[in-house]
Amino acid sequence: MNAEKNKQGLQGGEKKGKAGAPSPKILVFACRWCGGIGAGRAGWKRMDLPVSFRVIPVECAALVEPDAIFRALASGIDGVAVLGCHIGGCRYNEANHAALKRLELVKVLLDTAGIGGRRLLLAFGTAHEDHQFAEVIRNFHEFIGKEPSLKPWLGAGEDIFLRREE
Amino acid sequence: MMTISHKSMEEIRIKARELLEKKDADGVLALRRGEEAVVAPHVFREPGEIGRLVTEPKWPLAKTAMRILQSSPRDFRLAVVVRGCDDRALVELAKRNQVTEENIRFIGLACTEEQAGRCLCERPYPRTIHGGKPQPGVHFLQDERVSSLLEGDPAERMARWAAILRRCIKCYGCRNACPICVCVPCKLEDDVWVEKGSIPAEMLVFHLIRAFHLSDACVACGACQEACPVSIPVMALQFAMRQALKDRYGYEPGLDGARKSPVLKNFLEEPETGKDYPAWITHGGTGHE
Amino acid sequence: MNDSFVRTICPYCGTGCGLILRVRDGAAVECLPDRDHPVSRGHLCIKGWYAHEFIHHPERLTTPLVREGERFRPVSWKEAIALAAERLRGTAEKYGGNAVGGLSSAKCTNEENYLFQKLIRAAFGTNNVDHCARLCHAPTTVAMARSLGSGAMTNSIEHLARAGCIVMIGSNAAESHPIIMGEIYRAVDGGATLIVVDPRKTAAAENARIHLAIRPGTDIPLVCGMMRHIIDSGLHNGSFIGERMEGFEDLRAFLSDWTVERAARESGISEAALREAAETFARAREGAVVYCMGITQHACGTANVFALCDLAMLCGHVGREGSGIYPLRGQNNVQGACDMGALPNVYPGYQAVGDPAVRDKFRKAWGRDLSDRPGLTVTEMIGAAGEDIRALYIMAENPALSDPDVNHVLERLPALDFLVVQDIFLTETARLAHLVLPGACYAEKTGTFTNTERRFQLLRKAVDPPGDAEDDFSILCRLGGALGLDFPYRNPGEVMEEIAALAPAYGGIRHGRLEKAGIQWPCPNTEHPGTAFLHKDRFTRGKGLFVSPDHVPPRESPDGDYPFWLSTGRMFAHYHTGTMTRRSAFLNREQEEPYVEIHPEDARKLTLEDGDPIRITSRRGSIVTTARVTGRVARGSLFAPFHFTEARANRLTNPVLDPLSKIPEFKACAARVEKIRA
Amino acid sequence: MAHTVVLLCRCFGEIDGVVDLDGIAGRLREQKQDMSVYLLDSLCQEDDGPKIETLLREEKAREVVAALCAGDRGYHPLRNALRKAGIGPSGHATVDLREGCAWVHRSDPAGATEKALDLVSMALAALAEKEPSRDVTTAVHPSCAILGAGPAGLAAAAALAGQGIHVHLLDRADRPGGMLNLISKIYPEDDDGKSRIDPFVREVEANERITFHPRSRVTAATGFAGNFRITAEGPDGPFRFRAGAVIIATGAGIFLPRGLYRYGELKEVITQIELERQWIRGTPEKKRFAFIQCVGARSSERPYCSTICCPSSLKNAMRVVAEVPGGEATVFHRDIMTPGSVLEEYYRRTMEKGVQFVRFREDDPPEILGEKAVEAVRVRDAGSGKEHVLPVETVVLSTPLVPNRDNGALSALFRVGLDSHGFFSETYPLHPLETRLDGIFIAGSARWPVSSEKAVEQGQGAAMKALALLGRDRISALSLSRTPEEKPGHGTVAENACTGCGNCVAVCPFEACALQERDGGRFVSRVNKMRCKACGSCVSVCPNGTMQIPEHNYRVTAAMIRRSFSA
Repeated sequence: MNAEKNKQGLQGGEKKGKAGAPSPKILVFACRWCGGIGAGRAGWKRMDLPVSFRVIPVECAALVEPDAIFRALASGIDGVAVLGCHIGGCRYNEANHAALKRLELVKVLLDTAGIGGRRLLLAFGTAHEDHQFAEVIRNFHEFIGKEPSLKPWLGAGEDIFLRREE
Repeated sequence: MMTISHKSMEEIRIKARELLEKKDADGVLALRRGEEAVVAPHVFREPGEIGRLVTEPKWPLAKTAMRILQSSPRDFRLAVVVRGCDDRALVELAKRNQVTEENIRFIGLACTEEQAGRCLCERPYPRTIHGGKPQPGVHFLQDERVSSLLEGDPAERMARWAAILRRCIKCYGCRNACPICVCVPCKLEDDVWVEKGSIPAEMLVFHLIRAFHLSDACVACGACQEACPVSIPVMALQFAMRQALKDRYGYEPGLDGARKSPVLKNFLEEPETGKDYPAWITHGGTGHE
Repeated sequence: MNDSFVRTICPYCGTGCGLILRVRDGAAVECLPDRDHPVSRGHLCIKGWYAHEFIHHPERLTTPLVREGERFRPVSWKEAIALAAERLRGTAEKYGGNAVGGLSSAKCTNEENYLFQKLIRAAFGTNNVDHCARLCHAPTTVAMARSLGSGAMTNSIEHLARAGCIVMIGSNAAESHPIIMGEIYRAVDGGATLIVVDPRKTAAAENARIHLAIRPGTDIPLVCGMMRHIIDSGLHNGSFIGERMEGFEDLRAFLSDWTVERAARESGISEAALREAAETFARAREGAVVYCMGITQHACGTANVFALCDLAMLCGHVGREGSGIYPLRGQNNVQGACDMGALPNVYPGYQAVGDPAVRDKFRKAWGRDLSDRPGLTVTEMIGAAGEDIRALYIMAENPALSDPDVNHVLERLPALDFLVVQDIFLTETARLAHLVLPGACYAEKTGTFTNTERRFQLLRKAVDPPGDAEDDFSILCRLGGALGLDFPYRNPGEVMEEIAALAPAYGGIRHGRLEKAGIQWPCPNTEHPGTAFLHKDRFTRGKGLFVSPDHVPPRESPDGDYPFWLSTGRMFAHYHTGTMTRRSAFLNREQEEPYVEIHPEDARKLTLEDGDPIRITSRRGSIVTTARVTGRVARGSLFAPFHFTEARANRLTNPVLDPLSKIPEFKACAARVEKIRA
Repeated sequence: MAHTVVLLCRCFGEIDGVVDLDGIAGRLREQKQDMSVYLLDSLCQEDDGPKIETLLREEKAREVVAALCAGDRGYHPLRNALRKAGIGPSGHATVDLREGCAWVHRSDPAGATEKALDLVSMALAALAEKEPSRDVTTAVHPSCAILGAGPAGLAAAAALAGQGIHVHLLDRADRPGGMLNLISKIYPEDDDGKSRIDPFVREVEANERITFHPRSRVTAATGFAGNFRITAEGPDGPFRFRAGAVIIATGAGIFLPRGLYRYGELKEVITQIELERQWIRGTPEKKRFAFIQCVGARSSERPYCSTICCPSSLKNAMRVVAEVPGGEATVFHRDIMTPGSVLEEYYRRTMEKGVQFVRFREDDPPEILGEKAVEAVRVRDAGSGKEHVLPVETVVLSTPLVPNRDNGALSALFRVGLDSHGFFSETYPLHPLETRLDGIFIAGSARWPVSSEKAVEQGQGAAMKALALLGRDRISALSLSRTPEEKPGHGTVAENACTGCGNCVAVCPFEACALQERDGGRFVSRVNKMRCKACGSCVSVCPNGTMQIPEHNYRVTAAMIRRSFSA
């Protein structure tokens, strides 16, 4: 049905969201027992979501290294979401407790640096249902879309930015 | 005339001499005034040398103490003249199994008020004091260069931080001077995290990774920014996180050797003060409401 | 089994930072910043933090080596010294003293440099002694000596922090002199305006309020345009010019051709920017001009320096604490090597070899007849190798990597009858030698270095040289003795006393006085505290002189075959020919492979990805390296660090010389880029 | 260099109806030479498995990226094919292009296609960095520790002993039977508790493979699946033994409703268990009984239904009517819970026998009347809203089973989780009798209040689960599984780089990490791969990346990040 429409996807050029504004880049670390399942269910419900997010499945939110979040932001990602299980519901005993504490602290650092802790979204136990997942993604997409660019932080000379584009 | 710092120096010398005479320490790590009033670190071995021992300027010795202890026989007992920050740093190093407190004799030196002001130090004195009088701490926001980076509109903050960090010449001084940074290899040297061969250092990763790795360890000694040739107040990245740990868990690095970082513990072992875990999560939110 | 902490001086750039080496069991195991040091005040750059790593490197030379065919044979010192003496003396007897030449070293101490030039001059009656200053700041010594009377940095590094406006031109201090850059940032924090003039978008340029990205080799048009605008808008310092300057009218006349429009057009920047820069500098209460190789390494290098002196003096920005002219010297002791007379035209203390009175003084002191004819320069000696020059004594220099058009160097050096190289590693140059003498590195000897702000600083021995290696002081004494000279020194301190006796400017320098913070020359007597800044009330030469800088565009510029500007320089993690830094594990990890910076658009045209292998070719030769695609360089420009022996940027550079200072044009030549298909 | 195969599933048009798979295939082929890209209609049909397997063998594939639906779990044909073709977790990566892309981006095909390409490139990049974890194996000690000799424990013991496994059976009491020892008769068959457990008790006494440790409790437990080392405290001091597996069947506690319905104030207000005691002594002399349900259960502090109280009330009410001369019984309830055909039929019978049922509202509970002794119960009928006062002599309170007081200690000992009420919680619903730590199983009221009948079922179930482990003579860390899938690797330390800071030890939720002293007082962390569950906690607190899960090492993450928006 979309045979020719979907061809445009590979023409490259300036990436535009449906609004026409450059679409935000969102990276989602999804615990496979929670956010991962939510994503699947959202799919089953054929919910319509913005294309701006990419999911990296992880065994547990505990595997999400803060350094990876910084790396993502430094690589031109505008927002990072970490989807984990609700406290008490972790498949790995209390693994997600420490993870939550850690990531909360990352928010503090991002705030300090003026990057904004809200660029890091933590959904612990609130994205394992289809509508929850969709809501989280839609809201975050909208929110990040309004956030200012991180260029000042990345702009250690165009070069570095260009070089990062591989 | 006898200035405060001079008086406390004498008190320190007495303690140091005593340790060496009583053979309670095999060496004393402190500053020595050499010929022509030149000051440098030194390991005093003889009570006779102690006359050369001085306490100014502030010169963080915790890391040097660690290096010396690590390359010495197990039974080597090193006495160290510690200010509050050195003291806390050694406690954190012990927590990380880099030193054992049994091998260390702490000679506590309380900083002068001016020094505390220069360092924006909230706790300018060690656990036990042999020299000087404990002075009240200083709040870090009293320095407008720091507060301008920590307060006000985020967008401006971002710009200010970026502008100042763009100076970074990637000397690794902040890391090398930090008493807690001991990793070999270090993530900052790995181009998976931080790309190599150009300055300024890839700011966002270099500085945030460094800052975060110290989030629950930073003893606010300021060695990092004192070592910065281009006067970036890097320690300002730490304050908010230190504050958060204090507010949430009543935790402050370097005070209690027996207490591990709350960030390594779960909410049952190390609950947030007042509540189990952040309010938003109990009513099932995303921290974004 | 005890840790000792030895205060000494960083062996890299001319800033002269304070290091503390932690020594354990006879090995330097750690570098710490010296918090009590007048210059660096507890700061170090990446190179300083790791300056201990190469000291105990397994490739250090541990014994004298004699060439036998393609291979080297270890020999005893006795044998080595005897051989050196015999061959050098033999050459002198056969072809005359002027057939012998010596390259002294900006890496060695003042005492060693003094002994070296004394050895060459006294033993062979020739002035063929020079060193790599020729390749960095020869124009500075010439030009500043002419217009101010002294060829050195006018002020102290710390004074930079008090400037109200700093013009940084042809210097990438952020990478080459990081600690000085720190001082500049302190000035900026204090409200100063930083103006950076550089064809590249260097780290410093990014942090400048005004960045003038001029075309390569158009410094004179820019500066002339600025001066013209300053005069036109009456911002020049009339009283200062009246009282302390001469030659103003000639300058004004000269500038009549240099309209702002023309200047802007030629240098390729906007008139507005040029005007703003000029006004900001002229209006500043205190103004400083900081420059480096980007100014000097041109065929018009001397004229470039004249232009800058004119600019500073035009605004009266000389002779006060916050104001001044800051040539940043590249090598830890390049200032000292010049001061000690390791130059073909002057004795220690810049006393001309042509001056009979001076010559007589040295003849008496050294007890040998001395030549009145200025000797050959580095480039000339190498050019004449195998012809006028038959034997060459190179102390701790690596022309096979550092000199322009090294292909040419690599042809010439083997043509020598005898080449003796004294170094700590088997450098590219040492490989060509007949005799290699193992020297000592900075941590293994005592002596003095003089940093870029004229500060004599004490170097302290921390560890012993490896194997049979000896500190260069002892080697020189041995060789001097073998050549029949009277070198009775028991320690470098005694040499310093002799220097003090012969060179008035250093009359007050004694090792004993240098412990705390060193002393900045001029220091005529032992009571004198030293001089923090020069030309206070009068210029060394009396009145300051405006010299009109004639613009000579680079001899070679891009064309159809070689469409790119190529410029060479340093990168922050490495130093000069990499002899030390590339043997430091940490520094080498930071930048392991050679690269050449190219602009994204040019890269796109050549379908180059970052990291692609490429070949750079100039009329002199070609190298294989990798592309670093970056917006730091302008379109149509390339930048190549010259630290990498596997891709010697100086195979490409143009050896044309500046007529006055004989410095080669490193900073501008034409080249082309080809992608190498894997 | 490993040959890479990319399998793109059209899912019969579900995916390539939105995503331009052919375009993507084209782009991929340009990108990498040594790579074959296949477009298939499906990967999940019966015959797909063998098809893929042969394809992979022919291609001599070492690395496989499969882009398909989100359902590629467990026994999916693709997984089998990969296993058969000998491609482990480090050799393949799957991408969810259907639920994760096509189905949620149908309105933006261009964007979806771009995203799909990114996702596949991410998987390829990840694959290039993945490394295999080194597997370790351990001998299985053919014995099992069973904590609690109630119906569940006894059933498990008997089942395992019957299979030749040696069993250590521990109980706090001095005789087996657990709570059944307190109960006179058991619903619905009305045979007494003893007869229900006697066969098991006899088995325990008779079978020499079962060692019963009376009045004993576990004080320490180390080791891992196949080889736990357990220390217990018995009447004659501490004792140690090894066990290949552990079954926790410690049952539940009884809730004493102090202060509720004047319990403890009037001696005629009693609990079910006290009534059971009366029955055991003989027939109660009182005639008029009231049973009140959900006492302290289904409340704010105890939200759950204890499930056994309704049936036992029915049973006792029935006995009152049947066995006490002139006995009357009324059951005051909020709802009667009698799930299943048997219990429902039982409920019916009690009504036929004349037991009265009155429903009250939670916010308007019955009230016990009487000064010195129970005289009557006042209650408002939830249906009619009318208030009744019924004269009674004895009030029996049905209280819920509550978690054992020492559950917390026990869960800490074994590092197995408790649920929000404090009962032992299972891994996840499809694995009801397994805990989060391999080799430790749960049965009976320790994990949830159940009837003795269910307890026995679960005991036997847990025994079979344990047997699956104990039946093998060696097990490997990677094949130990908590899901149908293999474990995705485990923590691995680069020892030369480890600073010994101990962060991993402090954070590991399974006590899998431990510091080991090296020469010169240096410490390095070691991971017990049998205990490690690859959650990654240690990885993210390791300051210098020394600790890694090779299949998910930081290079993998970084590579995926860099590729995430590369199309």
